[in-house]
Amino acid sequence: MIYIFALFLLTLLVITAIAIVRAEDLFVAVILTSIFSLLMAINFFILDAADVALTEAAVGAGVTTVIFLCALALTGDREKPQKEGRKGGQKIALVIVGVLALLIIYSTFDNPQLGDPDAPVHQHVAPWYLEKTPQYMDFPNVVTAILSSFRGYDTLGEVFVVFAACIGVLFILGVSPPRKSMQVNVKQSGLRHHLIPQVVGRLLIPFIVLFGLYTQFHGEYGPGGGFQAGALIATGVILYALLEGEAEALRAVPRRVLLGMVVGGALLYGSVGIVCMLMGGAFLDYSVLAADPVWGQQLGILIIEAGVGMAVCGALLSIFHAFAARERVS
Amino acid sequence: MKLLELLGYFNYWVFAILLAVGLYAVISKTNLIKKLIGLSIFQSAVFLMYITMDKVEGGTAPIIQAGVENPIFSNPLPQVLILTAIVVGVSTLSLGLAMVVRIKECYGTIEENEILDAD
Amino acid sequence: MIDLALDILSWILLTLGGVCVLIGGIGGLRLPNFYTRIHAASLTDTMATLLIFIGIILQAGFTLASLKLFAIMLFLLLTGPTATYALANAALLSGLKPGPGRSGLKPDAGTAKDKTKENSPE
Amino acid sequence: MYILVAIAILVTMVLAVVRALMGPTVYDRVLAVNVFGTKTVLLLSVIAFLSGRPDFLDLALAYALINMVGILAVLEFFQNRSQRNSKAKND
Repeated sequence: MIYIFALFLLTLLVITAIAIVRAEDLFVAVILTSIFSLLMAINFFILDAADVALTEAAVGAGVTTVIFLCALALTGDREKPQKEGRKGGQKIALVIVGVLALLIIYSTFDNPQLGDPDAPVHQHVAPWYLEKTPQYMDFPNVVTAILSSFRGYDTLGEVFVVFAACIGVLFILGVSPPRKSMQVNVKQSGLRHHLIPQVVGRLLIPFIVLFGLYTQFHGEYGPGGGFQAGALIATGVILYALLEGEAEALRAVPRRVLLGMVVGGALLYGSVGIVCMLMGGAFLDYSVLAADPVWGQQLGILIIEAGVGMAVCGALLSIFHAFAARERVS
Repeated sequence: MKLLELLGYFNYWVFAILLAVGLYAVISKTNLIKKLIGLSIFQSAVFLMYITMDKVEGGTAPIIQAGVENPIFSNPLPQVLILTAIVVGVSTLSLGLAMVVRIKECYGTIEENEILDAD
Repeated sequence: MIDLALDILSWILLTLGGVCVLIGGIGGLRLPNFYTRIHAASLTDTMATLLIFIGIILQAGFTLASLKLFAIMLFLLLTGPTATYALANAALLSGLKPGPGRSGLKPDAGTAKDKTKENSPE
Repeated sequence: MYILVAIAILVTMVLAVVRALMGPTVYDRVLAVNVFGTKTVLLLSVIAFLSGRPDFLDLALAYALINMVGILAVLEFFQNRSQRNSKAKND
């Protein structure tokens, strides 16, 4: 039964994607992107990927929309109509991607079907992970175990990619913008004079941050972990920035704290690996951190998840402030 | 039965179509932000394919429950890869948007052909 | 006996919730202009949410899950009307006038307002 | 029974997507997104019970908490734009 739901939702996904590409108003495209993200999250949930769905929810519902809207405010939200001369080129492009899609669809008939337990993916390392997680780490969420311990190198790399992207945005948008006379009054920015969003938003912010901390520290037992928690807490602070104005949020969480979180999180992750080496294990082999290897694993995972959470939260917030500050000056 | 067998491939078809739609936006639209939106659709298509691969018939999410005997779990490995990829996707997307903002400030437009004309 | 009564009550609530959701969805599609559609949306945001969640809570019994359900219901009841208010306010700010019939129904009126100026010289 | 509710929610989601695609004003689209968001929370809760893992309600909770942020961002976007437009008129 639930597969029929998935069928419906996947069809909606395709329709939404086509509508996004066809929309000439970029603002409409961004609005439809948030529907796309919601549909994606439900599909992930139906396909048994609760952690991934939570990540998509945490990132797609708040951060993506806000960053897109900030960029649109800076660049203008209308796509220029295509010139007549390019129409032919578009037709060629349509034919090419159509042929590509047909080729991929043709090739999928060699793939294992959805849910086939004998598929090659399920034969390799996954059963070993499922079997060894209770033994090595003694907690139920296998996804967190793989993320932070079995494939810790991978996650270290991803954290450094987030770090690098954040630094890149700060470099690109950090230069002083071209001078313009229009200066938005700081007192008027934000939703200061809208009483209802003010009250409800102020009520919600502590709960969002609390829920973020819950996903951070409950990640070993349910869906959650550093990535989701970082995005959720960042969303909470972004909500504060929307309500009180961006400058006020920057006063609550200053820029150097954000940079400290980005750098500190990445460093914390790396230094746990080096401490492991100093204590006689391999890089990111947490078993040596405590006398009991299971405790060592749990301690190591707790610390590096905290590092991931700090780095992601700091990076997303720095990116948001970089965009929003430019909007304020220009 | 035949129809049901075909429906087992439906997720892959959606993956293929989304891939094509995203690619079309990237190669045929001149607006840079539209290109980035296309890129993120393309990215989501890849996510969908990975998550499709992890499903096991009758399985549940790979979080071990106490007191359930002979549980079947879906494959956790693709989930780990995609989980990190989503967050990385957002940060790289904002890097692209930052570049677009700078281009707008330097050239006054974000249409690709006008930028090429201006050069 | 009490179990049976609770069961029946929860099924009734769930059915009513489903009906409310449907009515809201159809209203959102069929009503003539934006400010009337908000009414349909608010029906699904509050009434349907309340009915469906109370129905599920009665089914779940007194567990951690029902506590979470209660929290979800509370947050939805808080945020749904707030978001609708914000939206109506944004519409009013950018000059979409409330009125009977299909008034204010210029295609994409909100953005078209300042767009017409940009596009007209071409 | 859960299935009937889920189907009703699904139909409403389809209607909301239709409204989001049709427009005609931007606000109709945003309203449709908002309706779609709350329906997502409902559907996720119902599916969590349908598939017998009610401990996955975290996802619905996350959406219930942060769905509003996007809509508020839209409000601020319009407010800033109307401010900028009126400034441009005054100059």
